Amino acid sequence: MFDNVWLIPLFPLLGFLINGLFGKKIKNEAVIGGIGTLAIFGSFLVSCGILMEMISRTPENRVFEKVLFPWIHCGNFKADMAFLLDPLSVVMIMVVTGVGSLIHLYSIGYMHGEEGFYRFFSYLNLFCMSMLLLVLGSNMLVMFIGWEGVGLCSYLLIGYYFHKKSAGDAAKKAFVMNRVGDFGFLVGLFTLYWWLGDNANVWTINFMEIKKAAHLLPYGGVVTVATLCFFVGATGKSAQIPLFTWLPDAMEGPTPVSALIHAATMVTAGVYMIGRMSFVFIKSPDTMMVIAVVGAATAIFAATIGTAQNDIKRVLAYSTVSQLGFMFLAMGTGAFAAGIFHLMTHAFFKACLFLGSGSVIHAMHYALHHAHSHDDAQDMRNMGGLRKSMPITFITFLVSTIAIAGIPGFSGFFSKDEILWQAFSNPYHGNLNIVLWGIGAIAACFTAFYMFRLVFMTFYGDCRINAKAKGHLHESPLVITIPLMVLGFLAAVGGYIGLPKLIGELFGGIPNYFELWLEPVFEQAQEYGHHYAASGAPHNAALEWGLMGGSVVIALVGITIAFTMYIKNRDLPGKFTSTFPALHRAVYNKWYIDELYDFLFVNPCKSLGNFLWKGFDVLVVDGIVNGVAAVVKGGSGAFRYTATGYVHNYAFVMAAGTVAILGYYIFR
Amino acid sequence: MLSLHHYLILSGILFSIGALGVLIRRNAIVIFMCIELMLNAVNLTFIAFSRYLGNIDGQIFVFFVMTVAAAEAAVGLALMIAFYKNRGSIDVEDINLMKL
Amino acid sequence: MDYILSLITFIPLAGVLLLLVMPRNNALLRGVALAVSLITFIASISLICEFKSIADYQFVENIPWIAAGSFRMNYHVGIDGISLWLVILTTFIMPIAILSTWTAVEEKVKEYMICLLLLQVGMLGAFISLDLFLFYIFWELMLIPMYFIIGIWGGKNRIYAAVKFFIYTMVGSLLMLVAIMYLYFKAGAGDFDISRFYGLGLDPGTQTWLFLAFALAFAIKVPMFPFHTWLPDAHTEAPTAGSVILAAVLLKMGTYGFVRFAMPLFPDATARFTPLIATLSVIGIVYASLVAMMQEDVKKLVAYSSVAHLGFVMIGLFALNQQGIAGGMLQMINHGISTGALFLIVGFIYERRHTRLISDFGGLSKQMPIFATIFMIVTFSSVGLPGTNGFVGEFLVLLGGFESKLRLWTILASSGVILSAVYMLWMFQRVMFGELSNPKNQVLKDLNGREIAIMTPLIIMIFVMGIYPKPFIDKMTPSIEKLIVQSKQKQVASVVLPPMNMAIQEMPAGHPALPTGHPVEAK
Amino acid sequence: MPEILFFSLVAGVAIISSILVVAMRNPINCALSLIMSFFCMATLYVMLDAPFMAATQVIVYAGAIMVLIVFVIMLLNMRTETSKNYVHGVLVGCIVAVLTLFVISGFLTKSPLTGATGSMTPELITKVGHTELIGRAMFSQFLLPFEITSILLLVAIVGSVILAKRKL
Amino acid sequence: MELALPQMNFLTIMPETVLSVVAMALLLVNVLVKSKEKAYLGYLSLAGLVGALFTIPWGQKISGFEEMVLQDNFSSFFSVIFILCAVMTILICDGYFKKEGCNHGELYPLILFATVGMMFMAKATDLMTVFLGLEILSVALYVLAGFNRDNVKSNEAGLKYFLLGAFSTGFLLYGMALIYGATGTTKIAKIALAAQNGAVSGNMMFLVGMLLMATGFSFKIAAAPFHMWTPDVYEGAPTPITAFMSAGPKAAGFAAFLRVFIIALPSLTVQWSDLLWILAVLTMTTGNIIALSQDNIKRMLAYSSIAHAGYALVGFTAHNASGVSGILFYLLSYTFMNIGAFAIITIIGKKGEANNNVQDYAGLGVKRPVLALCLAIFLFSLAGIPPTAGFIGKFYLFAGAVQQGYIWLAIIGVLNSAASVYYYLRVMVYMYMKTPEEDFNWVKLTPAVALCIIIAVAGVLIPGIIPNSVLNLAAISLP
Repeated sequence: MFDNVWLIPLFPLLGFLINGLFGKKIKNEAVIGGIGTLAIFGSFLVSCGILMEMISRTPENRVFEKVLFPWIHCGNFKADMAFLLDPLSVVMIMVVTGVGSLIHLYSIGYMHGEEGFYRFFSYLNLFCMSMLLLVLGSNMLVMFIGWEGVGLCSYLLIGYYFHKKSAGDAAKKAFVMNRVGDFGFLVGLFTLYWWLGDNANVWTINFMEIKKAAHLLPYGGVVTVATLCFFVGATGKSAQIPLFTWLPDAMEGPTPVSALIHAATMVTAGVYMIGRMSFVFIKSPDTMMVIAVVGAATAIFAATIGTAQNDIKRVLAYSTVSQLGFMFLAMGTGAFAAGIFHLMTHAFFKACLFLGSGSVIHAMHYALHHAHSHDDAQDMRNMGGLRKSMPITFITFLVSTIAIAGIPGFSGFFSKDEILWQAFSNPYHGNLNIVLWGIGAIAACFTAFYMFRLVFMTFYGDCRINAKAKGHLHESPLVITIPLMVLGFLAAVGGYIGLPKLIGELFGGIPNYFELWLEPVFEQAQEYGHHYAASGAPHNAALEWGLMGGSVVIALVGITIAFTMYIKNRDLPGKFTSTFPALHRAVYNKWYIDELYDFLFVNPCKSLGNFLWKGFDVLVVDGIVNGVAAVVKGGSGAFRYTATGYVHNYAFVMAAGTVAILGYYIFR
Repeated sequence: MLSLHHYLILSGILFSIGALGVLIRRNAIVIFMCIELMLNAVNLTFIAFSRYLGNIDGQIFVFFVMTVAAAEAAVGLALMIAFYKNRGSIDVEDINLMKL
Repeated sequence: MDYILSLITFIPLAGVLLLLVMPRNNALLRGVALAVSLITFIASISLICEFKSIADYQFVENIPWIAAGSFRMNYHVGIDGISLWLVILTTFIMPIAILSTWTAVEEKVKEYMICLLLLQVGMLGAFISLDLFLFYIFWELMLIPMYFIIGIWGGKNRIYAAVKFFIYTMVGSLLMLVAIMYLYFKAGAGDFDISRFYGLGLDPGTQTWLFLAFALAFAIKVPMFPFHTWLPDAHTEAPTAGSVILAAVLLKMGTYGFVRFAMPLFPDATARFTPLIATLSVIGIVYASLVAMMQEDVKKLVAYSSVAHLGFVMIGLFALNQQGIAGGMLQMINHGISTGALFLIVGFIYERRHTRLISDFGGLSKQMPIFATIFMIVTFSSVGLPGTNGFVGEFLVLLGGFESKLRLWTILASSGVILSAVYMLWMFQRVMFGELSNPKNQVLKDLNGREIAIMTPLIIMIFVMGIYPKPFIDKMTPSIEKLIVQSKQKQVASVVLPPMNMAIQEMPAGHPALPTGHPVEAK
Repeated sequence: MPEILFFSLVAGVAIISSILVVAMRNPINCALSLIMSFFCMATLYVMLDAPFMAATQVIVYAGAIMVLIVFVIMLLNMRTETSKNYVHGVLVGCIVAVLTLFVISGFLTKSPLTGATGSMTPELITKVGHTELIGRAMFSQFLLPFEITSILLLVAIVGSVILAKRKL
Repeated sequence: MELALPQMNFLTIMPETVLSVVAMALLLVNVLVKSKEKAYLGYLSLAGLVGALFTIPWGQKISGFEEMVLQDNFSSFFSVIFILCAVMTILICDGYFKKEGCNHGELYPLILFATVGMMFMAKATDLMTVFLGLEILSVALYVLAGFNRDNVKSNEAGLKYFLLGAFSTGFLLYGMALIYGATGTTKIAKIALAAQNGAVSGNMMFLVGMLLMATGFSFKIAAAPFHMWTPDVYEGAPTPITAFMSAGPKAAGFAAFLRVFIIALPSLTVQWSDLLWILAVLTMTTGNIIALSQDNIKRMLAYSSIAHAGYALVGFTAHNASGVSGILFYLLSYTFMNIGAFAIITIIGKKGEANNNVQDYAGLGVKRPVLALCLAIFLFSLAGIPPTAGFIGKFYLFAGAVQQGYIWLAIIGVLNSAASVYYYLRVMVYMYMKTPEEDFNWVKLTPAVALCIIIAVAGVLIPGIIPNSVLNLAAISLP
């Protein structure tokens, strides 16, 4: 089965080609959607096969590399088109193909009747292919193809409604910010490649070979430089501070896109990349700290913004940013498995949330459309009380919300709790750990708050929708709800494969299967980590229980606040905003980060460009060129007046010339 | 004793006067006369050299210079006449249809 | 097939003669020109087939040409891995160029086609010349047809652009001519065969001056900052075919000149000027990108992007290692393909709307989906998206640069990766996205068969080179190795090698700083 | 001494008449001054033991050429030159002339006669006669130039005819 | 005392003799045959020229008439240039002079005499012969320049040329006198011999003589600052005569200049190469710079011819084999390209020298593509762009300079070349890139003119592509 790994990206590629080239002619949405969905579903099946085979192998034999064809061979540089199968990539392909299949299915319903239906599916397939390349790549360059490829697809899909200017802007912003990250990725790659080659004569970018040579790398130093660069790449892709602003804007794309790309898969690429190169990252304590801090900061920062948004998808977007922050916090504290675990559970519940919101929007849109109302179908202020008309959506949404809020028993609880616990207890950052944990906990509280705020505003209370549209509200079709249900189910139970040890022991020593599964991948990293590990907090069961309980309490607090503000006492939010108008405005406007970036980078670049063009290029450079020409021509114009036409003047010049020559020779 | 230099200086002076005339006179014929003066100065040089070198070549040269001067005079004056016919003047300030 | 190179080079000339005697039937003239260029292309395919991946010059012809006075000039041609692909690029682009202005040029078709074919002779000749004098002849020969192409069939400001192009290029190349003469006399009696000048062991002072003279000529052609201002003008005014050829091939003359002549001939000077050239290249990249960002005219934008792209090429070449040069060479070809394609695209919309101002467009995607797709692919190729050709070249360039002494420059240059995305996508967005508000744009027709036929080979090449660049790299590798040896021979000899492979110890725990004093040039 | 005195006299007259050529307003006066100057030249030629050249000078220059010039002056009915706006021209001319003078006299006085001296001593001239010497040289050594001169004259004749003849 | 006649080696002056005889015969024929049509005189003179071409001996070095002339390859090469120049001029004369209404038969003999004068200049080995040859040429040119005697511009050209020419003759002669005084001889070989004596070569008189002679020759080749006459005279003279003047006499001037300076004054090489360096720079720069702003195409070509003299002076400054053979090659090519260009100007120009502005060429490329192409070829050759003879010539000239170590001179030269491109391109801009304002229906391409243009194109392109034979010829024709 392993040998057939190339089929995984191939199916979506075929889907992309078929739909892209012939989709316009096919016209039949069922066929197009079918092709798209089957393509990724095929990959899913292959992935399942691979998973099975891998489970059946011993942990030592779970690494497999498949070279498809040589790609760039140049001097000592070698990059093959090759795929790497190991427990980590298998987790990823399962998530990508699994969630991807569901979202494809969902899209058939959601995108029904859209212009360019075929385009959507071909892009979606292309995305899946890129994402699969990213996770399967056996060297950094193949990963980079996927890395940029998902950026491209994200660009294409965000800009799907290209006739909307905001969509185009958002798409461009996403791509450019991703590019900034890619720049970091590339520099990191170069640094690593050059240093290893130059100093250790290991010229490689292959993950496994680097892994083998990782012992040659120093702690800190050049590794810090390289990993920080990689991390810049990760921040771009995974929307971390400072490159996060594109993700909320990316909600301009169709909702399935948000679900697939901007929640479940692409944005987690940064996390995956750090996991993939954990053995390098961990060699730089500084980088690890930076990652942890940035992750925690992003988690809390995005969470605060999320509390004030009214657009249903934007809330989810900030929630995504925030959750990604959690993942980075995990990576930064050395809890690689936990990070990946959260990645997976997050994929389930966030996809479900997005799809649910999509379902809501779809219904709203339909209703508003039929009522000829121009209200915003995504504004939660126009919703409310939807639980009655859309029960399935509501239930799945609620389950996922509970999951993300971290209520015990649901997947999010396990993963988030694991992260918080490890942030607290992992022995890398000394006292900073407690701060990190604190931030994480507060962010979790915020998460619970804004997520329930979302649920309450959307599904509870009075129906605030345009009265005329009310009658048109109804549940989405099956093709939409089936994925919701599956994802909702996964969001609920997905966490049980990674039960915390503590709880596992409670149930008769069920191990943390997930951690066990990934153990061979991160083993080496942990080993390196011990080199500089200080003694963290004591690994104390009571403490862990305490913290676990704490986080549950925190989540409940958040929910309670949301309940108070949006169900019980509806004028509280208004009071709150009028009490702290500045704060609210700042939060509502995302802390003015976009404006700050405009001020710091975009506008200076534009004015610099303008200056360089009109001021420097035209005036100075071309001015010099034209100036020389003008001087010569001017000289010409002036010197031509020496030709006065008078013989005596000519004779004078001759005589003067003669005299000058004579004078020069006689008196020199 | 008269030396070569007497003659050379004299011819130099004459040559300069001729050249000066060319530069400052406006009448083409006068200019031509000044040129003749220059040629004569040269002739004087030639003959002086010829005498002091004891070499006849210089004198022969002068002979040819004279011939040339005559030929030039003929052609030059013909040109002036032609020009005068068309323009009614042989003032060099009027010989400036073509300039710049 | 000993004379295959001459055959390829002079088939277009035969075409010129044929065209000269043909009646003024536009369709026929176009057809013949296209046929000639296609025949040339097909003939050139045989080069790839028979080319052996060795460092030597192949298909060499060496015929005495001028032998008078103290000079010996030979008709000495041949190609190696470096010139092979440029020759192919030239023959490949030519039919496309001819097709591109199939309908746009209605006047003086005969002269137009003659100019195009003559241009091809010049370009091919310059790429295959192994005799400096012959090279110079072809180098200059290219100017004339290009001058006419811009000047006769160009836009409003064409005369200014044409004259600027001509004189600008001329100044540089004439100084190079003086340098060629000097070099010749330095080498002593003999011919102008370049291999005779390699390894001449000139003293560094002489090398400096000669290098400067050569470099000026090539830098103008490349064009490197600050000698670039002729390019936007020339590109903007030239007809589509002119722009395509200019971008695809003529600019490569400059970079090719560096690789073939300036660097191996003057190794010391190359070492000395590497920082300068790298600095200028980096400035060029950033500067041109920023300027491109603000352009209002699509063609000008693409022209400035050329400056940036060629900055990458220069960085790669002066990295002087396998990756850098291979990347530079690939990037030359890539740039030829993708920027050529961009100019074609601009040509398509210009033919339809007779404007190139970005603000006149918007929302074209809706009206012209095929065009949008192609445009998008080309844009991303130009941006250097992995999977397209642009990436491979750019990546290798940066990798090579990073490995060499030019690390800092390379990092700065990498920012061009971001900037290129900014300006290209912004342009793309403004042209293709948004509301289709302009009524004139609402009636635009999508690409027709001919236009699709033009773009198809380019699109194919974009992907082929992006996904499977190995054959391209493999063919040029031995030549590049030889080039590196030639360009470094003096440096290696004069610089005491730092100890190789400093013992790599396991660094102790803690945060050791970056180990100082790496052997930077330990290759 | 008397030689020098005589030379000075003749030279003075020559210079003065030359200056007059330049200075006189009326072309006829200029022409007459020039003839005067030519006569002085002829005198000097005699002093330089070149009587034949002196004769030729008088015949060709003072005779033929000057007659031609005067004839043309009369033909063109030339008026006196008006002296307008010529100050700068005079100035410029003077500067040049002074410089020339300075330069020429400067180097001439400093330069010795370095060429190989020939056999044509005054004694020989007196013995053989200047005319014969010239004649012999002209028809032997300088035969070709002499013949060339004929072409020159032919050209001049044809040229002046073509230019000046009223109707061809 | 016997009259010892000199060795009269007529072989040395064969072509001159033939031409003189033909010219004189033509004068007679012209008088005897009463016909308005004068073209036959042209054909006769062509026959004479071609005949003379065949009497030019090659590969021999014969001194004749008491070392007055020397028949060697150098003179033969130049004779070929002169004859070609005369042939091409005569080919374009008939149409032009008919158009201008001054179709006098004396034209052809005068051209032939001028050619004879030039040939004497090229083979002269005595200052006297140099001077006389130069005077025959000059006198004939004075007349030719003013040949269109009813046209005041032509008169003016003749008169200006005459006055300034005579003025410069004064300097030249003074120089010769001083050289004579310093060395005691006028024979070039003997001057060189005498100059081996340190006293002579250190003599100020000798140096000043050299300088004055240089100014005299500079006038003839139109080197700055002795170039002032050139534009006015070229503009005013009848166009075919301008063509003739721009090529032949310049070559003749160079011939004499080269012979005298290289053979007679090697002891002053340092001094005169310095001088020529300056002259070359001045000449190139002045010519090119001022040409940039000229509208009248004849005037523009006049300035360009000044610049070209500058390029040739670069080779002269180098005075090595490549430089001098470069001069020879260049002058030959220049003859072709310049007369070719003038041939086209001749037929484009309307009566009374109207229509000679660059602007009047607008649209020529459309209306008369072949003519325009030919003109373009000539102009590209003048600009020194391969594959034309102009390029090869320039290459040899500048290479000579480089070889001799005059790098800066070569650099200034090429920069000048680059500047010159502008005004040549300007013509091309009008021809090809501007819309025509009028038809060129008055343009009549007679067979003679066509032949001239064909010769010129061949003379520009063939040596441009396969220059070997001409270069080799030039290489064995050094003085």
